[in-house]
Amino acid sequence: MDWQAIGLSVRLATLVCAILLILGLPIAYWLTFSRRRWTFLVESVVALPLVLPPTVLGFYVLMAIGARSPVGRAWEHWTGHGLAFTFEGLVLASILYSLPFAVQPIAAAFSQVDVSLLEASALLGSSRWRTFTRVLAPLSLQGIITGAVLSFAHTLGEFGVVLMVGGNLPGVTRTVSIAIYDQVQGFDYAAANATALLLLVFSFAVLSVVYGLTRKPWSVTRS
Amino acid sequence: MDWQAIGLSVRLATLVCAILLILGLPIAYWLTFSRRRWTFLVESVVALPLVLPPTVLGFYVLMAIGARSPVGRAWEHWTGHGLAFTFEGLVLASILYSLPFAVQPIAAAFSQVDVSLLEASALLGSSRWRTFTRVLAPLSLQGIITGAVLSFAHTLGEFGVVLMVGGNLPGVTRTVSIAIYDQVQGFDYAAANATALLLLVFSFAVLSVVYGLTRKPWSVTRS
Amino acid sequence: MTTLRAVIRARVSADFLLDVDLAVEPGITMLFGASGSGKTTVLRCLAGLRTPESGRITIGDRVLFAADTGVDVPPQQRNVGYVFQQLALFPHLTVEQNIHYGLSALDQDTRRARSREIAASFRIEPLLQRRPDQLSGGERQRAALARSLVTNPQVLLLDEPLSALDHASQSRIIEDLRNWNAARGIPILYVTHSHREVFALGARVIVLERGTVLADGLPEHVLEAPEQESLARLTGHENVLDAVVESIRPDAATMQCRLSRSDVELEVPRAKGEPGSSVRIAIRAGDILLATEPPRGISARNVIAGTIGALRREGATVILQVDTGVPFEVHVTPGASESLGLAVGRPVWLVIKTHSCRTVV
Amino acid sequence: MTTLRAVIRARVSADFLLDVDLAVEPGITMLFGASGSGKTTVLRCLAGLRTPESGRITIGDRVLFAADTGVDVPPQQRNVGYVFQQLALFPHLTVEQNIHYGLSALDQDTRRARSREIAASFRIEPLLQRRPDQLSGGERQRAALARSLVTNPQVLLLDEPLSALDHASQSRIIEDLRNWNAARGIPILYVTHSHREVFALGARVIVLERGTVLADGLPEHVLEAPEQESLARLTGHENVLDAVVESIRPDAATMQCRLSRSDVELEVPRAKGEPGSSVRIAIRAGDILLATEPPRGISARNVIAGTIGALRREGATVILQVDTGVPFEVHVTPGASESLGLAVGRPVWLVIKTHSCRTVV
Amino acid sequence: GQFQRATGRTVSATYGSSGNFYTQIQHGAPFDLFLSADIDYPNRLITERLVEPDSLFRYATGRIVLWWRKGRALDPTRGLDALRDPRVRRIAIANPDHAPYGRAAVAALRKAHLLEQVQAKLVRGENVAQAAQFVESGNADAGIIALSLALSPALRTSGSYYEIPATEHPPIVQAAVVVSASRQKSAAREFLRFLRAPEVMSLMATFGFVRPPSDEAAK
Ligand SMILES: Nc1ncnc2c1ncn2[C@@H]1O[C@H](COP(=O)(O)OP(=O)(O)OP(=O)(O)O)[C@@H](O)[C@H]1O
Ligand SMILES: Nc1ncnc2c1ncn2[C@@H]1O[C@H](COP(=O)(O)OP(=O)(O)OP(=O)(O)O)[C@@H](O)[C@H]1O
Ligand SMILES: [Mg+2]
Ligand SMILES: [Mg+2]
Repeated sequence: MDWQAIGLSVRLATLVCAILLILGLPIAYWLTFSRRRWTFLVESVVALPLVLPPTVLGFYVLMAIGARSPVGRAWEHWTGHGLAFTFEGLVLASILYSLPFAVQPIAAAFSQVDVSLLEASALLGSSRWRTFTRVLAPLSLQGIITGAVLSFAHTLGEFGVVLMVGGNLPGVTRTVSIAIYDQVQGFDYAAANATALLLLVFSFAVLSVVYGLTRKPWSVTRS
Repeated sequence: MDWQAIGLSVRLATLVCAILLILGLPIAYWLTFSRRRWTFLVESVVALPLVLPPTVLGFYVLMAIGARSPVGRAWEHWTGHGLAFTFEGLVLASILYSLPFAVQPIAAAFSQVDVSLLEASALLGSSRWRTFTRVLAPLSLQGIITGAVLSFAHTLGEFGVVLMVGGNLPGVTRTVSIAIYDQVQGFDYAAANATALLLLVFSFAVLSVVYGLTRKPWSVTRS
Repeated sequence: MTTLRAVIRARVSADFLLDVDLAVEPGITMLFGASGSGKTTVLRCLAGLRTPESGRITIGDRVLFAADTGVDVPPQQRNVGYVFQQLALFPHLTVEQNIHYGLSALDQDTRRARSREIAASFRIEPLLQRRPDQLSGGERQRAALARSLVTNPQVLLLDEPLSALDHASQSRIIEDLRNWNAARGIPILYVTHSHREVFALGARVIVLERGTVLADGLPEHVLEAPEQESLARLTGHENVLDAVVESIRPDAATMQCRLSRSDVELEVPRAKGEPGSSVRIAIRAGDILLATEPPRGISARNVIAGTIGALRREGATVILQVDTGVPFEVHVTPGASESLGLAVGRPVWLVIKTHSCRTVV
Repeated sequence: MTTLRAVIRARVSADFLLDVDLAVEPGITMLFGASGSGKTTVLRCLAGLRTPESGRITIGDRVLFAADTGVDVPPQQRNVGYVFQQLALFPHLTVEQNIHYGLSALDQDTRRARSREIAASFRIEPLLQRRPDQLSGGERQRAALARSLVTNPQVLLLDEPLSALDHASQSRIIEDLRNWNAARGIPILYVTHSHREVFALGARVIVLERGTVLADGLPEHVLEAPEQESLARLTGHENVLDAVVESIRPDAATMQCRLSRSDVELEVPRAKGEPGSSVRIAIRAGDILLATEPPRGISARNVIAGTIGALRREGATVILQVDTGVPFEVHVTPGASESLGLAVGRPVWLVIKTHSCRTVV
Repeated sequence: GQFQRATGRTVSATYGSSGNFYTQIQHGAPFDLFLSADIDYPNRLITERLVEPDSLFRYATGRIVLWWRKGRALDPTRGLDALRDPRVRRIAIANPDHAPYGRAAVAALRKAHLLEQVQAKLVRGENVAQAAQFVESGNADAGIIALSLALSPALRTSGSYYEIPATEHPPIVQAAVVVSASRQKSAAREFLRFLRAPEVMSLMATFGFVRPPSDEAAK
């Protein structure tokens, strides 16, 4: 059992999920409440990383962060090492790839919240920020959970992008999905099955807790 | 430009997206309205395919539907040919893999709909089916669109599962994502860029039309 | 006849149990009660939106719910029209589509004709193409009413359907509703907390208090001759006075009472209670006649002298506080007030007919 | 003083333009008007939820909105309390959390003390731990009111805040509201369609019709002496009669009019109009006195003989249709009706004071 | 193209990792001919009776090279020792767990007594093409890749290479075999015969594949 890889994957997925929520919530907010006419174009752009095969997306990311690109050079200048084959690079690529999974369900949930509740909050003196944290977000909880779960699970299972940008370094970028892949490729099916099973059980436990705790408590049907 | 692959991918994504909506809507309905206590466990199971690396998922699917499996043999018995390495097999695998993308945003949207509207519909004599099509679904439109977009885009870009179950047969299972991958692997960057760009432009166009047409029309903020 | 019968027990919360036995006959029955008395809960049980713990609901011979046999007809098959207190108009449909919603079985033309007709009678014709968020509160209420009525239900449940409307619109719609039902004769259960509506609409009234039926009958009987103090207050018997029975006159079916902490005497209709026992007497402020000089030659037995302690105007009513040893509230019309020259400090005489006094418990 | 001043023009739809000029002084001002007259729209503009096309809104010296200088203070900084017609309670918070919501600046103890106090006065203390979907309609209304009042706003906007409450609860809350503001003296704009509430609460009333201010002043002046027929009807002047001016008596400041299609004459206060011109005269049904024999020795100039054509009871009022050549509606108390022995077919005399007649246009 | 001209038949090729094809053939993939980058896979398939044992044909032996982008200051004369240069911080190889070129690369490094020293610098691509991409995109400073890739039009111009002698690593024998489930076995065999033709073999050499030992090729 490759515990190191599992630990790394969980760390990566948790971090990416957290960052995606931090990024995704404001983006979804903007997509939902912006009055600009071209908002829907941005909405489409957000979904685009999805349509590329992960390895190809990874390839483009690799080009973009490589030593030949301005981004790569700037990063190297500041940190002293490249972005590729590092945990940071993996985080960056995963964020890019999973962004739509976070943004879209959250934006959909936001758009279903009754505007008059947001108005009521403002009239009780709440800043936009407080209205967001105390009214909009709790009322969109199911959508936010969906966004978080999809991006967490997707990052756990992500393979193509990680493979391309990570370089399969044990303890640094060798995630559990790559480990299982290697085990399958190396005909070590027993190990692969065991790792996959562990991953499934772990994910199932996490998801069950999340879903079990967040069943919308205020919509208890009356009967 | 590999038009055949593009056509195949679009066909696959459209079909999978359609089937996922047909499957996802009732599953989401059940998840939202079932009064059983263990519903949240099912919700967790639905999300599980996500956490496996696609190629590994593909590997298991191959085991399950390949020539050596009972499913594969039964299918062969009925249709005269195997399920793996066919378009049908691809569709099946893609559905399995993208199911959570369809189900979860839809379920989240359903749970945000005001129960009294569903009650009002029933009291006006509507069957559950009519309440579903005329009230619940329209009011959850943003979530359904999100589910459709995510599953469409994800199927377009899907690579690992397709590679494993499809076997990269031109015209049958060689999707555009695999084509681009091959082009990149073959260092044919010009072709890869061209195909990727075409895919992006096409997806962008489709998504823009979808989002542009479905901006929730009845929540026009009063200004 | 298609009477709606309901015997239901439903536990809403630890401290609220609905336990009622109702018969709603064809025509309009008012369901009257204070806020939180369980009116909406009754309607939800009848409509099938809440399953009672026990009991039985029938319309004529048709069983809608029976706890013992396990029958529980789902809402969509009950053929019950329901206007929600919170309206529940479909936000994604126009007013016209909302009205059409319950008419899916009809063809397009009939549907259109029916909806135009009902929209006209509720004066929402110009709003047919609007969505609910483009309507005012009262307009929404009219749209919701139209949506329910147009389906020709077998029973109609209305939860404060006119509370957001001005009196003129209310009167018009009440008239419409009465005409509408004249041709149909279905049982209509109409929730309200307004006396005005009880008297304007109801052939019968059921009074709820804390989940139980407090009284049931003709509005003039129930609201005019309340048998409980709470009901007396609820029905506008502004004066509820403690008294002691002095003597009983069996021949006239009356008894003589003295109000506590005063020497004011009142003749009231005979009720339970022996001489010496305590009773409470309820009198509507509007049933008390006022005179500015001691009245002579009138049939009323009770004439009480007092002084105007306070005077204020509310709507079409002048409200007087008259001190007679015990404080009385008296209502007169502004016209009467003016012509009698009423003012604070003026001595007045209250004339109270024996049968305006109710003995309550 | 912190008067709320608003001059606003806002186009709501192609056929509805709000165009008002209001001054709301400290104390309670009623905003009165039929359904769809623009009451809610006025409140939304004042609260900053709708931006008017032009105009200016100020509280004392503080400019909230000025189209010319581009000032537009966002709702969260206006310090305006607002009770929505649809309440808008937060569904995911308990009643207590809803009430605390606007008190985030205070410490926990003060917050709790304030919310307990207000909950007690609105009698929702036992409901503090419930969520809004566990409340009845009237309980929700009280919770919403408590949520707004507890924040001590600079201005209070109430959109039909008591429409779901029974009269007893209404009266109590009205009393509470008056006391609450006695200590604060902020401008309160209170939307209603009920006369009752106008008189019970309002020091001043503003009447809206189709987006414009129809009248503005003391309730007794505005609603009692309406200058427009529509307002007369809206304020319960049940009798609006066509007439022709016969003669003018400048010394008494009255004029003599003959009702159209009859020979009934009325003396009314002098108004615009020369002999021979048409006028309309509005009279409240409650201002007409009724006698069962020809009254003698009274000051009233107008005594009209007629016959009772119809008689029905509505709440605390008996409504009579009296035929005098033209039909009159007359309201009397049940007590009076009984003691006079009123019945259909009985000859009666209507006594109408000159100053009960309003000339309207 | 040449085969079509010679026989009038068309070949449709499917590229991918040998390991994946192995798994797919196990599960009934409709391939006719399997050209593996590693003889290990065809041998396993033979044991599993999924391919025609008599058709096994070693068509080439792969060679590996140390490859770097032009402009990197790597000294080509030092051979693998150039990797000792501290400026070389990332070295790309194919994954030695399952990619034959990766195994060869590790073997070569071990033989040069470099493995321990560079272990921390190794980044692994899923296959050798990906390893090449790591270098090509500038994210790795050098890589050990197939000679055939170094000679390919895309990389030939952008990089330089040092050919690692065939003696420094176990041979990467590339073998072809006809799949038993194939419906066109004769055509497949015909294509195998075509591959054996001397002119084809020499053409392969120009692509960086070395002719395998002839005795085994005859098998
Ligand atoms: N889900 C619930 N949980 C606990 N108590 C509830 C719930 N729903 C309603 N109640 C309580 O049940 C009682 C009856 O409620 P109901 O809505 O029937 O009152 P109502 O007569 O319609 O009042 P109103 O005139 O204010 O609408 C109220 O005291 C209310 O607080
Ligand atoms: N979004 C909209 N589009 C078009 N017309 C609208 C819109 N919102 C409101 N109106 C119209 O504006 C008018 C004023 O509405 P408003 O809500 O201010 O009325 P109101 O006086 O509050 O009535 P009510 O007592 O029924 O609540 C109404 O005629 C209404 O139909
Ligand atoms: Mg209710
Ligand atoms: Mg309104």
